[in-house]
Amino acid sequence: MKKLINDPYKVVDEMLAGFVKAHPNYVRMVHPRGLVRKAPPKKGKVGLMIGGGSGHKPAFIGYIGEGVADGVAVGNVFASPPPEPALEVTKAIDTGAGVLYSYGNYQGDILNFNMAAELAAMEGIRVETVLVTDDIASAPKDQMEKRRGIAGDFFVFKIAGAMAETMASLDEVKRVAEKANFNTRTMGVALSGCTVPAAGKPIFTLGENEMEIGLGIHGEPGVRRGKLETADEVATDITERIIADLPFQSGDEVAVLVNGLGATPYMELYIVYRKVAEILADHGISIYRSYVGEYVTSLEMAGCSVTLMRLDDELKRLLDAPADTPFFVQK
Amino acid sequence: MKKLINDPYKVVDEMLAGFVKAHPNYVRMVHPRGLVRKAPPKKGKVGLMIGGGSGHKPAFIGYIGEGVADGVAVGNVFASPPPEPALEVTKAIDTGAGVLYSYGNYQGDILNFNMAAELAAMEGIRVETVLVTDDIASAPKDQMEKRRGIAGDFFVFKIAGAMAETMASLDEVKRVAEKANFNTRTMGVALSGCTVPAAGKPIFTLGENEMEIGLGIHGEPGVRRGKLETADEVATDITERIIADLPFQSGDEVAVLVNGLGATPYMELYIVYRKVAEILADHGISIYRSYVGEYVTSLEMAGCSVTLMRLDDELKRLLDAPADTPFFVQK
Amino acid sequence: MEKITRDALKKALLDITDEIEANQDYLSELDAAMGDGDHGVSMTLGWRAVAEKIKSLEDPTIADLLKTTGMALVSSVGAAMGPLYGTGFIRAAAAAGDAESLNLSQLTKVFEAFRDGVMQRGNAQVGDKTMVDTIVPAVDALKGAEESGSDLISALRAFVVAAEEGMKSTIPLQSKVGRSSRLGERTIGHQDAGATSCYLIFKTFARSVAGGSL
Amino acid sequence: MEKITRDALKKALLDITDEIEANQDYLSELDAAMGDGDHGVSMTLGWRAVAEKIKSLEDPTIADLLKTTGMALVSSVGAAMGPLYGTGFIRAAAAAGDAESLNLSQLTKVFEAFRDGVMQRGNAQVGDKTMVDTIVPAVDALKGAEESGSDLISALRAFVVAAEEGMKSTIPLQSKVGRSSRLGERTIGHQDAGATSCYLIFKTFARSVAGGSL
Ligand SMILES: Nc1ncnc2c1ncn2[C@@H]1O[C@H](COP(=O)(O)OP(=O)(O)O)[C@@H](O)[C@H]1O
Ligand SMILES: Nc1ncnc2c1ncn2[C@@H]1O[C@H](COP(=O)(O)OP(=O)(O)O)[C@@H](O)[C@H]1O
Ligand SMILES: [Mg+2]
Ligand SMILES: [Mg+2]
Ligand SMILES: [Mg+2]
Ligand SMILES: [Mg+2]
Repeated sequence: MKKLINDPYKVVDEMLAGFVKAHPNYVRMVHPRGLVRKAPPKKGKVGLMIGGGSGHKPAFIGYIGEGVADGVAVGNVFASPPPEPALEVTKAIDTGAGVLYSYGNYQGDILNFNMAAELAAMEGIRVETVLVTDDIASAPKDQMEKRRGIAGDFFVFKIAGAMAETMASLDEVKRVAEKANFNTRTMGVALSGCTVPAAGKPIFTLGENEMEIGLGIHGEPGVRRGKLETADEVATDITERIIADLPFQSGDEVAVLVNGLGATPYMELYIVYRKVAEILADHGISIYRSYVGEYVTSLEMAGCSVTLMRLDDELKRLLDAPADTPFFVQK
Repeated sequence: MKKLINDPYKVVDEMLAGFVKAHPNYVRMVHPRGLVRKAPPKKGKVGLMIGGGSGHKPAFIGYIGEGVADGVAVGNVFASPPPEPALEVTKAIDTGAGVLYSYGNYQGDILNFNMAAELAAMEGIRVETVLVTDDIASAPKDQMEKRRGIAGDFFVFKIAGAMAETMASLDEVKRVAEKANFNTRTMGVALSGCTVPAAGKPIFTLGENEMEIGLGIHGEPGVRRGKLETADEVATDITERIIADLPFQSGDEVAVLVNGLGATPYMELYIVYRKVAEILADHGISIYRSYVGEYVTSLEMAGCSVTLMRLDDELKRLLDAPADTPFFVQK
Repeated sequence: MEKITRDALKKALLDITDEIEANQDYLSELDAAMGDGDHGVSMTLGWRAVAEKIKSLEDPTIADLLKTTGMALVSSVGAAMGPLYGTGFIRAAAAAGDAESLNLSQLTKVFEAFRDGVMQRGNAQVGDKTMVDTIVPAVDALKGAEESGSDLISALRAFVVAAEEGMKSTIPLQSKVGRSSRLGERTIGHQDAGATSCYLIFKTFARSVAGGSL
Repeated sequence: MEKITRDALKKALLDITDEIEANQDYLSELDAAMGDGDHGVSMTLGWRAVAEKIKSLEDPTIADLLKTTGMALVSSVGAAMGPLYGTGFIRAAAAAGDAESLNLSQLTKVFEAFRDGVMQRGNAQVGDKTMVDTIVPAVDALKGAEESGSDLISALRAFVVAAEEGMKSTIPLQSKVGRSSRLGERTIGHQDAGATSCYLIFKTFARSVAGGSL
């Protein structure tokens, strides 16, 4: 394991210390594992708390700021945070309008965030939850509630954060987050594994000519292993599956996210994007807005995912809304 | 070699096709290897052309837009572009006020961009050049003109671009770019090599406990190979060398850039940043603004560099100026 | 030996910490085969917190020890393990009440409460390929031994044997809950990480309280 | 054989393309040892462009062939190689003037112009560990052969021998210019990539124009 770290058990704390020092205008700490926006919340604004394990940078702390999240509860690498930081963040960002929790659909996160929500309720704070379930590879469509949240996190958080900024009610913020999630579908491939620092060994290793298909963002293996394909083959395979899943149809307008998992050069992401755009054009689906880069990563894993979100006028408006966070600024 | 590509000889063209499709509001093509801002240049504004080989995303095409570059000439992977695309970009971004070329100090780039500048002069366009020479590992201080340009590119381009936006003259834009370059120092380490797609083999490979120290951004080996150190040791070593080089002094204000080379997780970059900030504090040097992330990469190389730019009031103002490019947005 | 004293419990909890730490890599490797490879890390972090908290307690009761363990796990681990094991120990503490020590019947109640806590929190059933596959047969064995009037040592012996069988029973199963459930058939043939950590906890507890006699 | 015809030159340029392509990996490996590992890629791309352009010329003169080669290299390769080799060939074209074929004396002038073009463009001297270390002794040998009245074939033979020696002379040198110069002493012991590609070009040129007789 080659990493620029000190004590593998301290990576998260040292990262947070660096992060808070690097972005003092964006964030402040309310718990050793809980960050919120620097500016105190506007009275009456719904708070958006996101979070989960570490190792997904820029998710989740990179998205704290105007137009996206109000606070983040931070776990160990690939491990949900405990209830306590989530509770402290909830208290810090609630202004009386309630707090929306949004995070990927993982057992550990659900168990811990639900405990936090119960504790928050005991303090009189209303909490609602929207789980992100965009990964079409992780369960069949008739079991959507079992699907994992992966890169689609970004779209759901962006939409929910933009809605909260309009001073909409908690029910309204929850409604658009659910709408965004319902319309968002992702699938990914990995070309290499990654290593949890304290574990010290790669979670899986792949042969020179292999790839994992349908993987999550915790370095876990995918749903199947296949032979390494060209960028066009990979893009075609996953984009066609995504289109068929919702299904997206001719005339639909979509947002596209080609997300790098950590070690894949942007050059490759654009080569994939090029093919995705071609396929969408063939289907008569038009691209409203595109994002290419690293939005939700899995440490130093190589690979990428493709995400489509079907848009209506409301989602377009919310997607276009400005944002100003350490890792995502949109004018 | 595991890459998400199709034909290794077509990676740059396919990447550009994807890039232009993904960011239609930012860029347009004026040559198969030349991109300029979408919006036509303001009459009388100095044009800023940057460029060099591919494989450094977000550099260089990711920086086309308001507040940074007007155009980019794009080479093959790690190879300077030929004169022709540079000439076409120059013609497209000149409004009569002249064009500043700024790029890293590499033989190939100099040869090709100088040919383009001569051709531009024959068409009556005034071109000035500022080479970026921030890599302190690449030559001793008394041979500064031999130093390579690496992550410091970002600061120099940002400053020059912001100045051009104020409608300053070519001489003035050149002056601040030179000032930025003079005050910018960088050093990096690599934990793994990278592979030029058409070459198909890593440029170098490292043992489990080795790192390359003082490396460039073309996957070339560093100035020496050493044993893998902790993040704190690496940060201390390179930051102290950088401080001693200018030298930066107590009371100085600096901008900090901790730049990932491609495969290093952001988590590690923040762990390094944390130590850099500590060392600067020990020296009485204060941090005015920080950037942590991938700004100038070397394909899928693992490792990072630290850059400091000493600031005065003019540089602070220019650094703070807004920017809106596909990869770098600042409000 | 007929009762488990506070001191014995305290020692057992510290022994568990050592056992988990010694098996950290093994647990992470099991998790890597079908999860995210961090189970050993999560467990180590959690039990280090347990040991630290427990050492700082002054004259703790049985319930104090169990509750402190549960709280330490809930508040330091996160992941799936924090709430699952944490809830188990917190419920176990409640079941212990103000007992000064635990005889076989009390111990059985404590473990039943532990089991119910884990199962209510996680909603997993026997056969889902989780720690529940270790817990349920082990607690059943304890209960069976108690009902058939066996002594504490024999009961603990049956408990450990059943826990081990339960752990191994996860190998041929396909995961139904948690992170690994998304891997479907790829999970068949791998022993579950949580079932294994739970076996290590149960085994170490039994051996520690039984002294040399197990 | 006393003269090099247009057809022989055209064939030689196409043979060089094949030779470069065949040695692509070797050239990239040499470059990887102290540069960025792309020299084989740049040269292959450049010479593929040369071959394509040259094949499309109708009835080209010697100068057309050389100039087309130079322009193709300048406009397709980029890197250091495009301007260096490109300028060399463009100057060579100018020196060829309207010659219908090249005798030894004309060939020498053409190669001197090539050498001067490369050296003026790149400012490297013998001993800097570049292609110049191949070019200068090779052209000197050609000139020497011409002055001593040898025939074209013997002159080409001396030319190739000197080019090979020049190429090998780069091994013990420390790089002074270009990308590799930043590696300082680490460059000692490695044969320079550009010196090698230049040797391959010269050797293939000589063998091709000489037919079986070299
Ligand atoms: N619902 C559940 N009930 C009981 N145990 C569970 C449940 N879900 C997961 N587990 C256990 O959790 C273990 C994984 O724990 P760990 O790796 O620490 O958490 P994470 O999955 O968050 O990385 C699995 O091996 C399984 O035994
Ligand atoms: N100034 C120069 N004059 C002549 N040849 C040079 C000069 N600088 C570099 N070279 C040659 O260029 C070669 C490297 O070429 P290449 O790898 O294609 O370009 P780059 O360095 O841009 O990657 C070196 O091996 C050397 O022979
Ligand atoms: Mg985990
Ligand atoms: Mg190169
Ligand atoms: Mg796990
Ligand atoms: Mg090279």
